[in-house]
Amino acid sequence: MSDLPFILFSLVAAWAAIMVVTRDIAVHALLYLVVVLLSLAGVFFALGAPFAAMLEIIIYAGAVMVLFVFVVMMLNLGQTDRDRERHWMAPGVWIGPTLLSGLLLIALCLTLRAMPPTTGSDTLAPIGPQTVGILLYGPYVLSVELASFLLLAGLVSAFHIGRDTRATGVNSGTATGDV
Amino acid sequence: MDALLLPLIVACPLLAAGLLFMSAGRMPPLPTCVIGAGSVGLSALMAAMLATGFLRTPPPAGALHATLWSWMQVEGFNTRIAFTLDPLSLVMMLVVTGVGFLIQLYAYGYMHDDPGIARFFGCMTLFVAAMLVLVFSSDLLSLYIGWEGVGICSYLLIGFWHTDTANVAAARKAFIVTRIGDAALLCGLLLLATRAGTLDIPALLHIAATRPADLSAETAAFLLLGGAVAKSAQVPLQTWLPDAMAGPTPVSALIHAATMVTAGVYLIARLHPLFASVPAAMTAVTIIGLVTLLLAAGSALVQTDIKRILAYSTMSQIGYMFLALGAGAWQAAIFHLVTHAFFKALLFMAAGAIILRVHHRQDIYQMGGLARAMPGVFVAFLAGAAALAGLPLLTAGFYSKEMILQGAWHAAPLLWAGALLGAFATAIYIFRCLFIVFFGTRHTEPHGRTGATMAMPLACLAVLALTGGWMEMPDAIAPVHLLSHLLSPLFGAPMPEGPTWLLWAGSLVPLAGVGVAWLLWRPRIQTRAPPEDALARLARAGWDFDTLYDVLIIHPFVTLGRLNQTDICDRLSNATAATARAGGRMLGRMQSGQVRRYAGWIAAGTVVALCLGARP
Amino acid sequence: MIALPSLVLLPAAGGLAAWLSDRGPPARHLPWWIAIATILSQTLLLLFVTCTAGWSSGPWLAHFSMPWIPALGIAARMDMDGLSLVLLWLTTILSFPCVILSARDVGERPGLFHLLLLATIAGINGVFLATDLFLFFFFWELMLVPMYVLILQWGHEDRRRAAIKFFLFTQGSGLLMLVAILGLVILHQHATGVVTFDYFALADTPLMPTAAMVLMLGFFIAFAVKLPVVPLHVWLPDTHTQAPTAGSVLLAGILLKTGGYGLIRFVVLQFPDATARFTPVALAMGAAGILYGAWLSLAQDDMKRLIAYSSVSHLGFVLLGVFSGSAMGMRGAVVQMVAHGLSTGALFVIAGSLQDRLHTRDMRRMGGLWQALPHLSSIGLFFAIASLGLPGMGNFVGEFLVLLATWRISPPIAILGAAGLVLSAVYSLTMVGRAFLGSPHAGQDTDQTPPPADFGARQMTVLGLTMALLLVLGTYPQPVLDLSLPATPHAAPEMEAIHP
Amino acid sequence: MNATSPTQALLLATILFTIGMLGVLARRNLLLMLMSIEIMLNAAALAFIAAGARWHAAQGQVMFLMILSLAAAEAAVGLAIILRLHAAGRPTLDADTGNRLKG
Repeated sequence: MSDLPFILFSLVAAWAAIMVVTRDIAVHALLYLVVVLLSLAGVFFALGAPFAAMLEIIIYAGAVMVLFVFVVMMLNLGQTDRDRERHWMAPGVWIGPTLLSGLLLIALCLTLRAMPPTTGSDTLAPIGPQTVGILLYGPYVLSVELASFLLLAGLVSAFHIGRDTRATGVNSGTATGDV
Repeated sequence: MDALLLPLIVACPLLAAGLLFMSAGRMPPLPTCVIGAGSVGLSALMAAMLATGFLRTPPPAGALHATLWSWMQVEGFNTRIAFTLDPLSLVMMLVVTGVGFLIQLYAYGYMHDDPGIARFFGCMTLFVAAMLVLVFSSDLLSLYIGWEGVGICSYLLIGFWHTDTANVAAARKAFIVTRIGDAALLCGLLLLATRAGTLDIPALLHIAATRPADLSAETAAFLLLGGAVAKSAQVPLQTWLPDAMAGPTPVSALIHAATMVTAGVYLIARLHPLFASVPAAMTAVTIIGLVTLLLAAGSALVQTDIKRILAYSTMSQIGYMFLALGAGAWQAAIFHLVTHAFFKALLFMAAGAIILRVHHRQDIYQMGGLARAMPGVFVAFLAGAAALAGLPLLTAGFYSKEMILQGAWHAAPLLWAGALLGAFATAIYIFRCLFIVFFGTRHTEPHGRTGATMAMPLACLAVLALTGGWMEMPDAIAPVHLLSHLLSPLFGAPMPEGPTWLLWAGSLVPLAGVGVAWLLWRPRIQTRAPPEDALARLARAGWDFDTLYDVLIIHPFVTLGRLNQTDICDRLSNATAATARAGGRMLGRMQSGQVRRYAGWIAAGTVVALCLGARP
Repeated sequence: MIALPSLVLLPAAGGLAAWLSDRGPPARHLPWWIAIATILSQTLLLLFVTCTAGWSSGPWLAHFSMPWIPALGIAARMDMDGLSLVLLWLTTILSFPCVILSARDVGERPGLFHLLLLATIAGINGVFLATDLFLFFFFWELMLVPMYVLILQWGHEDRRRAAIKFFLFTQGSGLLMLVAILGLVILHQHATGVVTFDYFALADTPLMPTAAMVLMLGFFIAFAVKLPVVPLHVWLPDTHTQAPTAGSVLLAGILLKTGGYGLIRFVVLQFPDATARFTPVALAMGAAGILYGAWLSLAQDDMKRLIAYSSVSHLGFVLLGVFSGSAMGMRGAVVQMVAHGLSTGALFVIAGSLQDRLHTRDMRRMGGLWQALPHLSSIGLFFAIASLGLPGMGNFVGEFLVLLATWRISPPIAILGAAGLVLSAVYSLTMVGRAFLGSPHAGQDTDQTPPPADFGARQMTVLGLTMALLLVLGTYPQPVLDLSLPATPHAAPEMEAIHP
Repeated sequence: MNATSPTQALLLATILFTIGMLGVLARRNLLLMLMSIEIMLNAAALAFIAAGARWHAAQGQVMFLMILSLAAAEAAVGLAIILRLHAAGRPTLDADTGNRLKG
C-alpha cells in the first residue's frame, strides 16, 4: 500500500513527460518538465533516496529549469514560432520515431522481464546523505574530480560560445554556480 | 666438301636477304636484283654441282648429312639443326633453286620500276632460303622453321603492295589459314616427339617402320596431314590460295605454284613410311586429293581472272599429287611436283607478261586476240597449257599425269575415273582460257614489249615444260625411268604398269577436252560474258567455302570478341569497385550532419544491440 | 659475394644521383645521362658477377648473407642461381631500351622520373636475388610503389584509375602473400621451434597437405596477379595502356616476369606436393589465359591494349610450363619469359613511339604508316612476327618446349595452347595490318603538316640489337636453356655461407 | 511490501527514456530536444536510484550525482549554443539545418 505514492508519482511523471514532448509552446513544455522532475523526486523518495530527491528538486527543478526559463524568455517566442512548431509536428513526422521508440521499449521490457526477480531486502530502508557523502569522498573521489573537470569544461565552453552576447555570460555563470 | 656445300646453298640466299633488308631500300634496282637473283643463281650453281657429284658418286648411305648445331637440348628431348641431302631433297633442291633463279630473273623485268624492289627481292631470297631449309632439314623441328618461314615470306609477298587493304587482308588470310594447319602440324610434332623422344626424321621413320601403328601414330599422321593440307591448299583449307593471287605475279609463280604449295606433298613424301603404316590416313589423303582436284577444276572452269584460273588449277594439280600420295605412288607424286613446277611457273610468268602489257588487267574477257601481238608469250603459254592439259607424247605433264593415273588405277579404278574426269576438265579450262585470251577480237591494245629478262626465263621454262617429262616414260612408249630409279632407294620400286588401254584413255581424254574447249570458245562463237547461272556463280566463288567459314567461325568469333571488347572479367572487378563506392556513398549519406538522424541511428543501434544481447 | 647487394644498391644510388642532379631546364638531360651511366655500370657489375660466379660449386652460383633483424630470424640473404642470372640479364638488357628510348624526352621532373625508374629496377633485381622471404617481400613492395607513382605522374589520360587499379591488385595480392609467408613462418616455428624467414629453412618445413595447399594458394595468387593469370589479369590492360612508355616496357618486359619467377621459386619448388595436386587447375588456367588473352587482343582497337592482352596470352604459356612438372617445361617457361620480355618490350616501345608521333593509340586512326615511317613499321612488323611465335625467334623455342612438356601430361591442354598460336597470328597480323599497312588514314596527313619523324639511328641501334638477341635466342637457345633450370632449395649453398 | 518497487521503477525509467527519445527524434526545435534529453537523463538517473534501492547501496545515489553534474554542464553548453544560434540569425532553432554550422 505504500506502493500507492510510487505508482501515483510514476503515472504523473509519465503523463507529464508525454506532455513535454508534445507541446507546441516551449514554456508549457518547460512547465511540464518541471512536473516530471518533481514527480521523479517523489519517486526517488519512495525508493528510499531522500537525498537524491532533495537534490532533484533543488538543482534540477530549481536551478537548471530556471536556466531554461531564462533562455525561453530571451528567445522571445511568439505566435509564428507556435505555428511553426505545429507545422513541424505534422502527424507523419511521428511515425518513424514512434516506431523506433516502441521497438526500444519492447526490447527494454523484454530485457527487464528476463531479469531475475528481486530477492533482496524487503524493506527499502532510506539511504541518507551521510552514507552517500562517505562513499562520494571515499572510493569515488576520483569521479568527483572528474565531475568538477566536466563542469569546468562546461563553464569554459559556455563562456567561449556565448562570449559576444551579453546573455550567455550570465548563463554560464549560473550553470556553474549551481553545483 | 659436299657436306659443306649443303649449308652454303642455304646461307647464300639468307645472307643476300639480310643484306637486302639492311639496305632499307637505299640501293638502286639493278644491284638489288643482282644480289637477289645472283645469290639464288649461285645457290642453283652449287646445287647443280652438288647434284652432279651426288649422281656420279652416290654417298655411302645414300644421303649426305651436315649437322650444323644443336638447337635445343633438354631432358628427354633433343633437336638439332641438321641438313640431309637424299634423292628426294635433291630433286626438290634443284626445283627450288633452278625455278627460283629463273623466276628471280623474270622478277627483275617485272618489278624493276617498283620503289619497294629491295623489300621484294629480300623477301623472295628469304623465301628461297626458307624453302631450302624446309627441303634439307633432317629434323622435323628444323623443317618447321622452313615451313613457317615460307609462310611468313608468303605473307609478306602477297601483301607486297600493302597500300591496298584488300591485298593486306588476302595476305593475312593466307597466313592464318595455313597457320591453322601449322598448329595441327605442331601438335603432330608434339605427339611424335612425346612418342619417340626425338624429331629426327630417320629415327622417326625407323620407329614407324618397326613398331606397329597404334592410336598415337594414327593421330600423328592425321595431324601432319592437317598441316600439309593447309600448306598445299587442299580441301577444306584451300580458300586462301585464290586470294593469294593479290601478290605480284612472280610471287604467284614461285610461291603459289612451283614451291611453297607443294611443301605439303613434300612433307607427306618425306614421311611416307609413317603415312603408309596408317591406312586411314592414306585413304584420307586420297579422298582429299580427289575432292580438291575435282572441285578446283570445276571452279577453274568458270573463273574470269586469269590468275585465279591458274590458282584453282594449282589446287587441282596438287590434288593430283595428293591422290598419287594416297595411292602410294610416291614417285608419281614427286614427278608431277617437278613437272608442275615447270609448267605452272611458266603459265604464271606468261600470264604476268600479259598482265604487264595490258595495263594490269586480269580479266580474260577484257583481253582477247593477243596471239598476234605477243607471239612469244603465246607460244610459251601454249606450251604451258599443253603441259597442264597433258597433251600426249609431247609434254611433261602427260607423262607425270599418266604415272598418277596408273597409280590411281592400281589403288582403285574409281579413283582413276575421277582423275580422268579431272584431266578432262583441266584440258577444257586451260584451253578455254587460252582461246579467250589469245584468239578472237582484241579488247585491250597491248603496249610495250616483253623484255629480255622476262623472255629468257619464259623460254627456258617452256622448253622444260615440254621436255622435262622425258626423264620418266611408260614402258609402252620408251623404257626411261630416270626419276624412279633415283628415288627408288627411298620409295622402293615403282608400281607395275597397268594395261595399255589406260595409256590410250589418258592420251585421248585431254585431246577431247581441248576439242570441247574449241567447240565452246572458238573465236567465232565466243560469248563475251562468263556464264551467270547459280552453279557457275557458286563454282566461281570457290564453292562458297569462304562464306561458310565466315558465317560459321569468323563472324561469331569476331562479334563475340567485339562484344567482349571491354573484358567481362574487368567488368567484374569494376563491379566490385562500384559496389564499394556505392557503399561508401551510402555510408557517407548517413553522415548528413543532422542530429536527429544520428540520434535515430543510435537508437536503432541500441535496439539491435539489445536484441542481440537478449538472445542468448 | 658483396656484388649481389650491389646489384640492388647501384640502381638505387644511381637513381638518387639522377634525382639530385635535376637542376631544371638548362641541364635537362643530365639525369638521363646519369641513368645511362648507372645501367652501364650495372651491366658491368652483372658481367663481373657472371664471371666470378661459382660455376663449379653446385646449382647456386653466388651467395650473400648478413644479419638484419636477428630477433625474428630475418637476414639480408641473397642467393643467385641460373634462373636468377638469366632474369637479371633480361632486366639489365631491357633497361637499355627503357632508358635510352623512352625516358629521354620525359617532360616534367626528369630527375624524379629516373629515380623512380631506377628504383623499380633495383626492386626487381632484389626480387630476383632475395632468398629471405621477408627481404623478398620488401623488394616485392619496393618495385611496386615507384611504378605506381610513375603511372600516376607521367601516365596518359586515364592514369589515376589505372594506377589505383594496379596498386590495389598488386598490393592486395601482395598482402595475401605476406599472410602466407607469416603462416609458413609460424608453422615452421611450431614444427621446429625456430623463427626464421630463411627460404632454405622454410622449404624444409613439414606441412600438412591442407596447410601446404592454403599457403601455396596464398603465394600462387600473389604471383598469378603479377603474371597475370586470367581471371586476375584485369589490371594489366589498363595499366599498360596508361603507363608512360618506359613504364610499359618495364612492366611488360620484367615486372610480369617476377610473377613467373615467384611461381617457380616460391610455389613449385617450395610446395612441390601441393603444386602437384594443384596442377590440373593451373594448367586449365594457363590454357584459358592463352585463348582468352588472344581472343580479347583480337577485339581491341587500342594498340597498347592489344599488346597488353597479347601479353596475357603469352604468359599463359609460362604458367603451363611452370606447372608442367618437368624440367623441360620450366626451361621453356624461362625462355618464353625472356623472349616475351624482349619482343613485347620492343612492341611497347613502338606503340609508345607511335603515340608520341600521332598522339593516338587508336588503330582506327592509323593505317598505312609504312609510307611515312618505313623503319618504324618494319621493326614493328618484325616484333609482331616474333610475338606470333615464328620458329627461329625466341618465342617459338619457349612455346614449343612448354607445349611439349604440357603434351606429356595433358594433350588436350597442349592442343588448346597450340590453338592459341593460331590466334596469336591473327591478332599480330591484324595489328600490323591496321597500323602499318593498308591505305593511309584519311585524317592523317591533313592533321599534321610535317610528317612524323621516322626512327633515327638511336632507336634503330637499340631495337636492332634486340632483334638480334631474339634471333640468337631463337636459333641458339642452349645457353639460356642450360642456365634456366632453377636450383632447388634443398641444395642450399652451405659451403659459401661462411665467407659472405 | 516494496518488493516489486525497484522493478517497477526500472519500468518507469524505461518508459521515460523512451518518451524522451521520442522527443529527441521527433522534435525539430533544439530547445525541445534539449528538454527531451533532460527527460532521458532523468530516466537514467532513476534507473541508478532504483538499482541502488534494490541492492540497498549508496552507489546509486553517487551515480545520480554524477548524472546531475553532467546534466548541468550539458544544459549550460546546450543553452549557450541555442542562444548563440538565435543571436546569429537562426531564430527557428531548426535542428535539421544545424549541420550548416557556418551561419
